[in-house]
Amino acid sequence: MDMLEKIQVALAELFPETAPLVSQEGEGGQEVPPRESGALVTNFTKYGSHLDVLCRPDQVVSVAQIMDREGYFLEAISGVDWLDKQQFEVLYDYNRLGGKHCRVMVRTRVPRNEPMVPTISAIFPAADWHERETFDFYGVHFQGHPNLIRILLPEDADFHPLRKDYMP
Amino acid sequence: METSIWRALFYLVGIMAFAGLNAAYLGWCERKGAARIQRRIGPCEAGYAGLLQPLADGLKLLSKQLLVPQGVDGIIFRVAPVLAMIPAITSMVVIPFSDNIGARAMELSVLLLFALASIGMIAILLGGWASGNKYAIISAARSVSQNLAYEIPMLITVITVVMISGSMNLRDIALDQQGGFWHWNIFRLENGHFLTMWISFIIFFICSVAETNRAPFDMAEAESELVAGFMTEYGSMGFGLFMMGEYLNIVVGACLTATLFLGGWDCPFGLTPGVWWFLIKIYILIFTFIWIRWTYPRTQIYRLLNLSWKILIPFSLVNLLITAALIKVF
Amino acid sequence: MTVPIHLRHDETFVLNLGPQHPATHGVLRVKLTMDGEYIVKAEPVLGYIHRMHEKLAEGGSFAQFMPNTARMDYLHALAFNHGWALVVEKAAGIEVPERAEYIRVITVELNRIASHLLWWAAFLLDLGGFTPLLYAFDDREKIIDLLERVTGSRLTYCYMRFGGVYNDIDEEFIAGTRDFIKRLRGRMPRLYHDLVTHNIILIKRIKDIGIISAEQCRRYGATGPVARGSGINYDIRKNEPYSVYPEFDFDVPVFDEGDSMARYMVRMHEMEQSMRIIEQALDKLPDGPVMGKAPKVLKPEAGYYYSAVETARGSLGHRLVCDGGKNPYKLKLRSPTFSNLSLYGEVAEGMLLADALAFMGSLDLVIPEIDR
Amino acid sequence: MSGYWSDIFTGSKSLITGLAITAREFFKPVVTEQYPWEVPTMTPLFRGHIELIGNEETGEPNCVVCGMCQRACPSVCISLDGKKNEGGKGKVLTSYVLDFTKCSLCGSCVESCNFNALRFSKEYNLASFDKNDFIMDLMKRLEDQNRCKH
Repeated sequence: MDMLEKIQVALAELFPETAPLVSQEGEGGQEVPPRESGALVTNFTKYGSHLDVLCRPDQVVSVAQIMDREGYFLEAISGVDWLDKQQFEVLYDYNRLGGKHCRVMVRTRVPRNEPMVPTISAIFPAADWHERETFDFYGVHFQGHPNLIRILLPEDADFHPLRKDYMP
Repeated sequence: METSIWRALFYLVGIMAFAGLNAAYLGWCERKGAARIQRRIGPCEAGYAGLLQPLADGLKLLSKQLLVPQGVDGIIFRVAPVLAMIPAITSMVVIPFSDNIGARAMELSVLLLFALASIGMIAILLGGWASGNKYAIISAARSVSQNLAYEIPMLITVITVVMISGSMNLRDIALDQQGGFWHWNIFRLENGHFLTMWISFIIFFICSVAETNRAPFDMAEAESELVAGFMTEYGSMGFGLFMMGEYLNIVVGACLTATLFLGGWDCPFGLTPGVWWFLIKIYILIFTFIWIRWTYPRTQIYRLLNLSWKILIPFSLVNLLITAALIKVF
Repeated sequence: MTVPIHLRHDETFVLNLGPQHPATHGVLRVKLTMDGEYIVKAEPVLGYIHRMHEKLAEGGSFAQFMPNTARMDYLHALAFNHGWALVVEKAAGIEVPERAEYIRVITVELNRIASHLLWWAAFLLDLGGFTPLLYAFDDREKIIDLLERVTGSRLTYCYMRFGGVYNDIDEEFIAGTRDFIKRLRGRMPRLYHDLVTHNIILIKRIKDIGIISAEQCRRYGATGPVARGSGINYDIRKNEPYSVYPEFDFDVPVFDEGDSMARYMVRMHEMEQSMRIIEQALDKLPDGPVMGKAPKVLKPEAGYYYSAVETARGSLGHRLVCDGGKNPYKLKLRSPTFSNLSLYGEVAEGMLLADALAFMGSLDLVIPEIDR
Repeated sequence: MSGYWSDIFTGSKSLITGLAITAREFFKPVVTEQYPWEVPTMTPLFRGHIELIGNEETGEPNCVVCGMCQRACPSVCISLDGKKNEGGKGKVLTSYVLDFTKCSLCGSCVESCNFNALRFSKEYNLASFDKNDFIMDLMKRLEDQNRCKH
């Protein structure tokens, strides 16, 4: 699994404080202890991704740059509404296009009342539409996005349907 | 040739009937032919084998309102379909169906046919322009460039034929080819014309497919690109007239091909020449039109112009030169 | 009656391609800024058939979402079934009996051939060839009859279950599938390749049209035949094998040109590879149950799950977030054509209208899957 | 220049091949089914809308009004009602209404039924001008079927 090590080394420059990377193996797949940021190796056969990176919103662009440098592509961006923690989580799924596969999930959490994440559409044009979709469904603002308008919902919709407190 | 009012009336009614029947029933033939090629049955409910289908379609089109959308140029919009139909019917006047059937045998009948064909093109241009629809305008522009590009090789091949026959009168050209298929322009043994004339025939046939806006050259009404091209805004009989005009153009194209290259009403073996041979020839050609349409995908506009400018025009010019040389040498 | 004529060289106009247009095969709208017949800017506008499947998933149990999966990509519905079954089985730790895995592969691959046949038909229709459509439908009808036999429906299948499949296949299905493969192999060279692939009009029409570079594929996240037509050897069935795909011997067709012809050839070859997979699966088909033990009410542990399958159009990902409840907490569908279409604007720039439509056809768009 | 000539020759050849293929297809028999005149038979697993299964002897519905189908349905199209069985135990069905306008034919209801009370019908001619035709009273349907049997 050299692909995994390579990306871990590349990401280490962003997360120096969590230098010894913890492995989740043997923990029985339980929810990991709360952490601020850092990369975590996950069991691929169980969770479907090799690396789980939790970062601060301002690190999203740096992570994307590293991913771009390492030749990854962006599969999808999705949002999760953690209503009990009053947080939105934005998930970025990266993967290798061809060759040995290595799936990296990058997560970042933003407060629910002020959801602001910098855009990565300048690095991955694929993010353009996915960010628009996340904005559409959750109302997460991607700062610096060139064209942050609704994509799937009608232009005049005034709601964000995937928020947990949205009732049609 | 003696002219009388009865003769004029006879031909007027005859040509109208021939044109009308063809316009209606070629639609049926097209649908049946396409269905057979695609291993379907095609129209089968209206009358025996769907033979009343054209009647039903015609009634439906007639009973619909002629809708003139807002913002169109009303007069031109209404005139264009008529303009598409008239030249096609008028062209029939000079076509010699047989030795003694033919309304008018003019000296310059070939020229007249080409002049009328240009009016048909103008109808498309006007229809597209007057519609005020973007798709229609794109289609009209395409149609004009296509027709211009294909009239050149077509005319050059016709000049080749005219040189051989020494006349621009269709009747004279047909008379010149009587007496068996070795006299026809396409296989003409005399002076060794068969060496080049079959190429001219193919060029002419391709051009007539392109001139009539038929697939694979149906750039003007490319339904997957331009919705319905210049006909997008037309409904009811306006659409019907365009369709009939299209089919009549096919008939005229087939008649012209049969007369110029296939000996007109001549029998291949020099026996019993007559109008039936002419009809057999044109319907074989028309079937080929249908057959081609349901076999190939559509070309692209610049491929089509490439084909004309890079292949058809050089070939027809070379053919012209060789024919001239052959006539001079022998 | 005067029509004003503006004599400006930079004059462009906006052409709305769709949402009702014969070439978009659904309700896609592309806002084209045109200069004559040349496209200055192409901007796809989505959402005309958006149904918010992700919210529907949150509203019901895991099993209740299964019928919805087939409504997204109605052409390769079984792959969407499969993807959803896989991610939930992964999350809930459900074992699938081997026979069920084989049946899944057989039906998914049959469905893949049907999808490619329909793409071929629709692509030729975009290019103005109507007859091939009927020939492809003739073959596709045979597949649909076979699938109807085992799944009970003809288009929007709901066949997979967590822990197996809904129904066992019978001898008649196996014999029918073998017959079908024989028949398609017999028809392929003549009705598909001689009539269409080698046709000079088609070659001139789609060769060197809509060239996508490998780098563009990566930046836009294009997968499936689009990526494989650009020289990227990426097929989830090979790269991160799921189900019983590792047990079969098949190739991943890759073409380097990146044009519409390359994508066309990838799909034509994929049909042959799918037939190979089906043949091997039928030969090796084990006996046993088709439904494993699965609890009636699923309660997967909290966590983030991801699973990908290869559909006819590319990599379909399910990002499932569970909070330990009976319903999915969050489901994100990473649909392949959503990403594949996003590069349309960049590539279509400067193309002629007819070429842009040929290029759009070669992307194999299924609009309900883009809009979800 | 060589490309020019080879395009002309291979191109013409491919065009003629195409014509030959469609000409051959022209003379082959049709493959389509003429629908209203030829009626297809449905396969045993075909999923039409659901219907109730009656008891072999009495013709009464097998349903015990457990409500599993109602709960399994993703689109809430089943509404059923029952009353206490007088003289026996359990419940008897009094009404079973399927709102077919919402149904997606997934079959969750049939699968969830543990009492062999539901099955798919083989009906596929389901077109109507009236939306109310698709609010189906399955009890009435079962009674009609019973009447036909006798």
